[in-house]
This record gives sequence, C-alpha cells and structure tokens, in this order.
Amino acid sequence: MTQADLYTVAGGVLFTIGLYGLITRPHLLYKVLALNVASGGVFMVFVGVARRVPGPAPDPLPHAMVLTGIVVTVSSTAYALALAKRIFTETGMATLDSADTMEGGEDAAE
Amino acid sequence: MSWHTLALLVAACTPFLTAVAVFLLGEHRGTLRTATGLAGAAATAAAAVACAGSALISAPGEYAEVGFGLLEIGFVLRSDPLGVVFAVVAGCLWLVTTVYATGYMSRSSDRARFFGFFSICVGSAIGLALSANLLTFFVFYETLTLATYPLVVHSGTPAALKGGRTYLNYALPAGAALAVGVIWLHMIAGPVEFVAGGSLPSSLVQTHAGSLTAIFALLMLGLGVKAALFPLHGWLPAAMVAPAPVSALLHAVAVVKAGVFGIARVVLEVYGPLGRDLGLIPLLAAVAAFTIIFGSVRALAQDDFKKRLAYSTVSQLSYIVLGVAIGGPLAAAAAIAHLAHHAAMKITMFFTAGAVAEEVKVYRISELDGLGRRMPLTMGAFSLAAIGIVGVPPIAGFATKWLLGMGSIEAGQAWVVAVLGLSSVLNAAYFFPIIGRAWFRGPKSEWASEHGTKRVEGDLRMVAPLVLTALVGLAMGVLAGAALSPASWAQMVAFLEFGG
Amino acid sequence: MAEPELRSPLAVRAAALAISGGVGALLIRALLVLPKDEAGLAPLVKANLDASGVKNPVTAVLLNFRGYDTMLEIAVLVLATIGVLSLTIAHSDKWPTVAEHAAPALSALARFLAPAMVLVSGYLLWAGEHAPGGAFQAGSVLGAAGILLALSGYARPAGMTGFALRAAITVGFIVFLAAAIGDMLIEGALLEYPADHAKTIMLAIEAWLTVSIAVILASLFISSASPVEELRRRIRGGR
Amino acid sequence: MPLSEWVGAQLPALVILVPLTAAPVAFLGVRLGRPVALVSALMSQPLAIALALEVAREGVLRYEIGGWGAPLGIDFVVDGLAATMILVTSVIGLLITVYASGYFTDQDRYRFFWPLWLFLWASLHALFLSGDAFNLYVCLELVSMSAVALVALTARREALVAAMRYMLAAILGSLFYLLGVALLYAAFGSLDMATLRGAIRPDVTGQAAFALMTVGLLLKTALFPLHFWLPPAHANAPSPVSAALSALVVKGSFYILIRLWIDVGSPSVAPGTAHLLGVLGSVAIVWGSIQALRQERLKMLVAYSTVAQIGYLFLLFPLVRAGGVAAADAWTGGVFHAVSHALAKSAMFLAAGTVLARLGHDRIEGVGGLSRRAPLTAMAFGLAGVTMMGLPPSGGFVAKWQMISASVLSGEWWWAVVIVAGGLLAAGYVFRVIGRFLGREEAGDREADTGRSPRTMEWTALALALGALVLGVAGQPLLDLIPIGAPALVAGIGVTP
Repeated sequence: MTQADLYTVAGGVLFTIGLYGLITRPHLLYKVLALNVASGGVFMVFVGVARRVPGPAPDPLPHAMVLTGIVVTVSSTAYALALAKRIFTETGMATLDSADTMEGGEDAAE
Repeated sequence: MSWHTLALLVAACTPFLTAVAVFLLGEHRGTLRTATGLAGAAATAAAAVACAGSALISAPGEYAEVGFGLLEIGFVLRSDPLGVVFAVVAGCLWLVTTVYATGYMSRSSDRARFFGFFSICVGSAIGLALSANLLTFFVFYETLTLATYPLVVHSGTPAALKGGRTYLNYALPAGAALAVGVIWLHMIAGPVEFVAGGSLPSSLVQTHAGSLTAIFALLMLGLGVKAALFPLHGWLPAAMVAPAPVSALLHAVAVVKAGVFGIARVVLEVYGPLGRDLGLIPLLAAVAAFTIIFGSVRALAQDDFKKRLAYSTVSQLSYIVLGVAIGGPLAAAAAIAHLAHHAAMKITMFFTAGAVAEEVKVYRISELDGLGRRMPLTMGAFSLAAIGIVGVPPIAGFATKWLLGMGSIEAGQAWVVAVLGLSSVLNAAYFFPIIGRAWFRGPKSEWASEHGTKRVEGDLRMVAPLVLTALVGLAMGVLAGAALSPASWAQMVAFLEFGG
Repeated sequence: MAEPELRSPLAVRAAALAISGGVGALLIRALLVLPKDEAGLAPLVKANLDASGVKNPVTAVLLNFRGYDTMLEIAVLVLATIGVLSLTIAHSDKWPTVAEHAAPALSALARFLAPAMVLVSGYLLWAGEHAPGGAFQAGSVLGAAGILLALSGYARPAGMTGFALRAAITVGFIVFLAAAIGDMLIEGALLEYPADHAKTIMLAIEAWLTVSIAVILASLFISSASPVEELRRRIRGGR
Repeated sequence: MPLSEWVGAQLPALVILVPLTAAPVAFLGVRLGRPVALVSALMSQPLAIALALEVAREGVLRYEIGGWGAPLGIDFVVDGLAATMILVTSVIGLLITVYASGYFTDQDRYRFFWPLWLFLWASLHALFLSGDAFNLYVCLELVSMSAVALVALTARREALVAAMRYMLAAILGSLFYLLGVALLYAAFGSLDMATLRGAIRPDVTGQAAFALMTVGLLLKTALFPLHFWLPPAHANAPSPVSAALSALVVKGSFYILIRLWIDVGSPSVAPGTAHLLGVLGSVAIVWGSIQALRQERLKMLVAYSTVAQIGYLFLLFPLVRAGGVAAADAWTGGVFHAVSHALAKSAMFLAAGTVLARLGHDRIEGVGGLSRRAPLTAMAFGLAGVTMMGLPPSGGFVAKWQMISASVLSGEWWWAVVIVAGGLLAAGYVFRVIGRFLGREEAGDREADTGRSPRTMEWTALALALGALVLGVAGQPLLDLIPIGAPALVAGIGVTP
C-alpha cells in the first residue's frame, strides 16, 4: 500500500462515515456536517489520485478539481445552513419532520 | 392544390377550427357562436359531399390524398369511396344536429364547452372516416374517445359523472387494446394502409398466423367497444345521461359508427381474404348475430325512452358488423348502406326523445300515452323512423334487410335470414308499443291534467331537423335503387372490395 | 419546543450501516485496485503549460484549460449567496447586527490582524501565478478579515447600500463573463485568451474574483450570524 | 466577419451565455428581474432553434472552449439529443417566464426569483451541452443549487423542509457522482466523455465508478425508491418552479445517465443492471400512479405523476440493449417521452398554480365546477392529461408507440404491458381531476374563488399543453432530430421497415 493508497482509502472511509451520519442523524446540523465529512472524503480521494503520477510533481488536474469542489461545497453548505436556520426559526425544530403537522399549500400568489 | 385535396382538408379541419372558434367566443357571445357553429357545419357538410364527388370521379387507387410524415407511416387523409360514406353521413347530420342543438340547448349553461367538444367529436369522426391508414385512424379514434367524455358528463351531476366513468372504463382499455394491436400489426406488416380488398400480403398467414389472430382479437376488442358488440356494450346505455344531441349524433351515429366503420375497414380493407383464411370471420359473425338478438331483447325490457333506443342501437350496429362478416359483396353493401340508413332513422328517434323530454318532461315510455295528438309532427317522424327500422318497405331499414338477406344467401349463409326475421319481430315488439301508446291511447298520466292537451310541438329548430331526417330515411329507402343513393353507393364500394 | 432526537431508531441505524457499509466496501475495493501507471492528463498539462500564460499548473488548469469550470463554480457561489439572501434578507434590506458590544481584546487583535490579512491575501493572489495560491485562497483570507472586523464591531456591513453589496458579490463573475465573451469576439472561442495577454487577463479575473469571494464569504457568514430571535423579528416585520 | 456567421459559429456558447449573463444583471437591478428575464427568454428561443437547425443540417457539433480541445480543455458537444433538450428547455423556459411574470404579484418579495430562475435556465443549457464528466458535476450542482433555492423561495415551512430534503438528496447525489468521476479519471485518465468512451474497461474500477455515478444520478432523477424527496419539493415550490423542476430539472440528471450508460459505458455495463433499471422504472410507473390516485392535493397528485412518468424513461435502458431497430426506436421514443412529458407536465403544474392562485388552496375536492370559471385552465390540464395517458393525439402517444414497438421488436413484451397499464393508471388520476372540473360546485367553492387568473397564466399553460398535443401529429421533425449523432449502440440503424 502506497502513500497515495492511504489517502484514497482514508477518503473512502470518510465518505462512508459521512453517508452513515447523513442517514442516521435527524438533526439538520448533523446532516449538513455529515455531508461535509463525506465531501472531505471525496476530495481526499482526488488528492490521493493526484499523487499517483510518476515523478515529483502531483497531477494538477485533480487538485484543480478539488479546488472547484471545495468552492461548490462551501456554497452549498452555506446555503444549507441558512436553510436549516430558517427552518428552526419557522418551526422551532431543526429536523426533516418539522413540517409534518402543518397544512399543505403554497402562498406564493397571495 | 386541386379541389380534391382542398375538399379533403376542409372536411377534416373545419370542425376543429370551428371548435377553437367556439371555445374562444365563449359563453356570452351566443349569436356569433351559433353562427360560427352553423357555418362550420355547413362548410364541413359541403366539403364532405365534395369529397364524395372526388371519390366518385377518381380511378380506384388514385383518390385524393393529403398528409405528412409521422412515425414512418404518415398521417394521411384520403377520400376513398368507403370513407366518404361515413364522412358525408357525419358531416350532413352534424349540420342538422347543430340546428337541433341550438334549440335544445337554448336554456342550458356551458354551451361554448358543449358545442366546442361537439365539433371536435364530429371532426374526429370525419377524420377517422377519411384516414388512409391505421395510425391516422387510431389518432382520430382516440380523439373521439376523449372529446366525448365532457359531453357525457355535461350536466355535471353525480349521475352524469358516473355515466362518464362507466364510459371511460370501457373506452380507455379498449383504446389500449387497439393501440397494442395497431402497433403489433405494424411490427409484422409495416405501414398498414387501407386498400379495397385487404392490404396484408397473404404470405403473412404462413409466417405469422398466431400473431395475426391475436392482433385481430385486439383490434376487435378495441373497436368492438365503440361498436357496442356484446359483451362490450355496457357503456352505451350508461352514456344516455348525456344531453339529447349527444345521444342523437354521437351515440347513434358518430361514436358508435366509428367502431363499426373501423371493423369494416379492418375486415374488408386490412385483413381481406386473410380473415377468412385464419378462420376469424365466422366468430365475428356469430358475436354480431348474438348481439342483434341480445340488444333487441334488452330493448324490450327498457321503460326509459332513451335506454330503449340505446339498446336498439346496440342491436342495429351489429347488422353492420354482421354484413361485413358474412363476406360477400351484397352483404357488405348492406352493411355500408346501413351505416347511412340507421343513422338517419336513429337520429330522428333520439331527436324525438330529446324533444319530448324537453317539451313535456316525459322520459318514460309508459308516460307517452296520447302524445301523438299533442306533438303530431314529432311523433309522426318518430313513427316513420321506427317503422323503417323494423324493416317495413319502402323505408331505409327495409333496403338494408333486403340486401343483407340476399347477401347471406349469396354467400351461402342462409342462417342469417333467420336472425333477420327474429330481429325484425323483436324490433316491432319494442317499437310498436311506443307508436301504439302515442297515437292510440288517450293521455292518462299526471302531466296531461297539468298541462292540458293542446298541441305543444316544440321549438321549430328541433322539429324541423327531426322531420327532415325522417324524410331522408324514407327517401333512402324509396330511392334505394337510384344512382348515388346510399344503397347504390354501398354496392359500388362492395364490388370494389370484392373485386366483383 | 421539543428537542429533536439526536439518534435514529435501531432499524434506521442498521439500514444505514448496511447501505454505507456496502457503498464503502465497493468504493474501497475499487480504490485499492486503481491502476498504478495511469498518468492522466498531467503530461498534457505539462506540455501546454507554456502556452497557458502562467507557471503554476493548477492555476493553468483552473483559469485557462478548464477556466469554464471555474466560471461555473463562481456562478454556484453567487447563486448560493442569492439563495442565502433570499432566506435572510428578502424581507428587509437591513443587515443583522453581528456584535453589539465587541470584546476589547478582540478589537485590539482585529486592529492588528486585519491589515496583515489584507496583505496576505494580496500575496496569495499574486503567488497563484507560479505557486499554490490564487483567487479563492486570497478571497478566503480577505473574507475572514471582513468577518473579524464585523465581529469586533469595526465594520458595519449594514452600512453598505444594497446595490453596492450586490455589485461586489457579482463583480468577479461579471468580469469573468466579460472576459469569456470578449474572447469570443476577439479570438473566436469562449475563454480563448489572446496569447499575449493571457496572463494579464487571468490576473484581472482573479483580482476581481478575490473581491467577490471575500464579500460573498463575509456576507454569507454575517447574514446567517444573527440570533434566531432577531431573524424571527425581521421576517415578521418584513411581512 | 458578418454577425450572422459569428453567431452561427458561437451558437453553443451563446445559448448558455444569454441566461448566464442575464442572471447577475437580474440580481443587480432590483426592478430589472422581470424585464431582463423576458429579454433573455426571447433571445434564447431563436438561438435554440438555430442550434437545432444547425445540428439537423451539419450533424454533431463540437465547440472547443478556450481553443484547447478535449481532453485538455472542455468541449461542448451538440448532437440531436442535446439540441432537442436545449430546444425544449428554451420553449418551456419562455412560457414559464411569462407565467411567472403574472404569478408573482408581490414582485418585491419575490425579486430573487428572477436571478435564480435565470441561473437554473443557464445551468440546464450548460448541462445539456457539456461533453466533460467533471464539468457535468459543476453543472449538476448549479442546477440543484438554483432549484433548491427556488423551492424555498416562499419560505413557508413545508417549502423549507421540502427544500432541505431536496438539498440533502441532491448534494449526496452529486457526491456519489463526483466519486465516480474520480475513479474514472484515476483509472482511465480522462474526463472527456468521448475519450472515456474509447478508454473505459469493464473492470472493478470501471464498474464501481458506474455504480456510484448511477446511484447518485438516480437519486437526483428520483427513480423509485429514491423518489422520496420529489413530491414534497415539487408540490410545495411556487408553481412556475414546480413546472421547471418536473419538466426540466429531473431530465437533467437523467440526461447524464443515458449519456453515461448508452454512450460512454456501453461495453462495461452488465445487462442485468439495465434490466434492474427497467424494473425499477416499471415499479415507479405503478407506484407513482397509485400514489397520485390517492393524493388530496392537486399539486401532490401532479408531483406523484412525475414520479410515475420518470419510470417510463428508465425503460429505455433494457430496450436499448436489445440493439438493432428496437434500440433506435427505444432511444427516439424515450427522448421523445422526456420532451412531451416536459411540455405536458409544465402545463399541468402551471394550471395547478392558477387553480391555487384563484382558490387559495389546491384540494382536489374543492375544485368542482372550475371548468366553468376557468375554462382555459381546465382545458390546459385536460390536454396535458392526454400526454400523461399516452393517448393520441399527443407526444406521449408517439413516444409510447415507439417504446411499445421497441419492446415488441426486442421480444421483451412485458415492458409493453407496463407501458399500457401505466397509461390506464394515468387515466385514473387525470380523469379524477377532470371529473371534478366538469362536475358541480360544492357550496362555498364559488365564494372561495378570487377569480384571479391573468391571461399570462392561463394562456401559457394552455400553450404548453397544446405543444404536447401538436407533437403527437407534427412531431416528425423532432423524431428526425433526436437520433442525429446517437450513440453507437443506437446509431447506424436505418428507419423501421
């Protein structure tokens, strides 16, 4: 097992942990965090993949992709957090069951 | 563009354009809407007649065609001699029915919706009459299915909605069966055109006998619902909740005849001799013969005026199916002629039922006593049509039965004559009591004391059409031997089909 | 107010274990047998590095070879910001107060740190051309400086007018778009930089991106930073 | 260089850039949103048509971004499929834009709708044109991000929670996809789909990459049983958004899925998996339809109908693998279904939105007699229903014709049974609503009706429904466009005999 393999496998493990957390944790904050853990795992896989090229310099392409991926993750995390907070503000709860007792409908056209 | 194709386009498109115009004019611009409807119907009728003229003067195989590509088959309309029969019947009766409906619906609500969908139904009927291939036929067939629904449930009452549901429960699975049959047939035979004498190559019998049989069953299942073949007839009596013009034009002419017309197309112009080779035709004939008797027996038991007429329709439609299934030029001619004959007679009767219901609020046969004196024109027209259907010469129904009897003997199937005889007795048994009550009994039910006994002949817009259609029915019989009468035309078509 | 359960029922956890275990096993098995001799696109990047106008291969990929990815990535960032704004300030144009009374120690620290952070940010931006660095790193540091100033009460983002804020959020993306469209007009393809000016254009894009990223990150933080009670009040007031 | 020539050469870039430029402008100017969106929508139209004509004339187009060329750079690839999707997106997009300008009365409160919607539009175009696996990830994220933000726009609690559920599913789906991209790059050294097609091997890594990407995309496409997030999100979003989500957004991830499976990875996928997708699609058809029958709210019914209709798309996978004419029919039929469903479903959601705007609720039992008061809306819903049922004359019928053909030809007739049964089930839920529309009004229904339904709303829904209908008779140009540049598995086949 090379150093690169260590990174990729650790990334795989992180992704798995994130996936487990996403399913099992009802609290939205945990869910968002779990997704972040999973994304971290994916990025580690990329970093590991970049390292496997022969020669001293790593493959720049996965690095570029990780950078793009990080920006995307930052964006979606920020939005998800704002959403979770707004749900908490509206319902006093931060889970996906928050709307269960409510009447359906939409008031956009009011 | 020659006048041939122009007539074809006008006949097929005008009803749809009329529908759009009627929808757009909406509920409140009544006069303009009525004028549009009448103009559309008149143009359609004229164009349909022009199509017939075009079919008459064109050589076989060179009929006017118009269409465009779709699914490697094409969406194609053609004015051939068989198609124009149905197109002319639907187009001309539409004009008459529009006049009638204007009177009948004058106090009703949602008229824009009613007349709009009505136009779509007629357009679909004419479109499927003029379809040159099965794909085009199917498109119009299902359009007809869908556009009929709003008319069946027009009143919006729970009873109407229930009738509509029953209608859908039959019509939609039938459409699905038809779709599968049509697609399957295209898979093994390529694009299926309608060609006089049958379009399937006879070699297919060797390779695909099983598939062809299954496809035939699917097609008959799909078409049999609209043709109200036993046991697929149940929706027709239920659909009588619709307003009278719908029952008259759609459930006596356009919709149900779309089914029998489709059967005629498939048996005569798709399968042709293959149907006999595969042994499918005798079965169809048996079902039709049974339906003739069954419908008549059920009609006997109905007290509801429109339901009796509906069961009569069930029975009469199978005359056409039977004529097609006997397999011989005369019988086929009887079938094609009956398409027109029955239309004229039965529409008269439904017009009458509507007029009676509208003017004196009578819906049951047991309440018809003495009505002849109060509505002599209306009941006179009814009586003429009823006698015609029974088969008393010289009215149209007689011509049908004569041709059919001759045709069955010619084809060596004399048993059909027995069916005809029995059916005629039953026809008389369920129609003559109506005539008897109307003319030979005094008014006894409560409405008589309420309304008095003065003449209450309805709105002219309702009376004139029903008198006209009764007279047309009479003329079709009297002039059956004349050139261009439905019977003569039907014989011309039949000889094309059988190469005689 | 009911506290949400922190854990799921056993059945859910068992199912989750099965799902994530299965996915993990599949993934790790595939990762362990990755081919060792696959050089990917690294040689191709190396061969074209000179033509890219920059010396850092990662920057060459990000801004040139796959500049289109980066342009869309900035679009995601702008988009998320609009989304957050739609949830937090859609009903009033005022910004929440982050810190009414800043801690004195923090203020002192901020005075000292903020200028250093601006400097570091500038360096990172410039270094990206030949070494690790670039707009996102620079923007992050600059944005952090903004958050620090907000927390310590020096910067009041409420002082920005709506338009200025929106302009700052979008300017990087708009410059990027303008460059992309300009290239179409001049060179014939989207994001095909004129060879002589590639470096300049990329630096200009990165500079404006830095500004936008900094403002975006700071406003993402600040717009969500207010206490729930205040958020609730603002939403009600807005209606 | 004359302008027209330049535009012709830049078409793939322009169809993306128009909405992509309009989006920040609509954000910058508070009152610019609506006009900018309308201008952008009107510009997208001719560009999309020109692009389709170009593809019809010239065949597949490739556009090298930055002049580098794949695999170093990113290419736009415009084949018949892409051109079709762009065309349908720009048509539906225009009508949704017009509808939305009447729908959001409180323009100030919903001012963020316009930039979000333009971003969504641009990202869909970008997704359909991209020929690069990683770029597709970014496009997917753009689509999801804007879609989620639009769902949450009303900030009602149901909408917020639905958006959150959607968001979590979407991000997870993207991560699965991204992992697959990592594996593909690590094993086969490229991100360009065309290059990958030649390099890919059905080994452990290749299969794992496909499995991961497929799961991620299925989650985003909401194939049963991963559909859980879809009904609440589509039903609780503002109606123009619901229309865009059901019509276009779910098609985005499906689009990548068919590119991957049928174009890139045809040798490496086991036939069993294709059949599994077909089975899941079949279950989705039945399950979604039954759920739709049971819903009490109109928009929930329409949303479950989407779950069912998505199922049809997945019959493509087993049918295409049969090869030959069946594959060609399945390919055209599947894509044609996506297109006609897009038109009809957006019409349905827009019509439902008008109902909601008038009545303030969308309970099905409360819509009695609406065809009298809002005939255009009832008509739009009904006509759209024709496509849902797959009856002629409608695009849905043409699609089903081809899919049934394919299943008969391939000998796998059971898919035809599912297709037919699905049509009948669809009739069940469509007529449930239409019967109400045509039925009597209950006491109080008329009073509840505000009568607010601007022409922009009623006519746009009707136009979309009519579009779906017209496809059923005059769809041949589209049927000819779709197979241009189709994958090897499908292409090279003449017309059906």
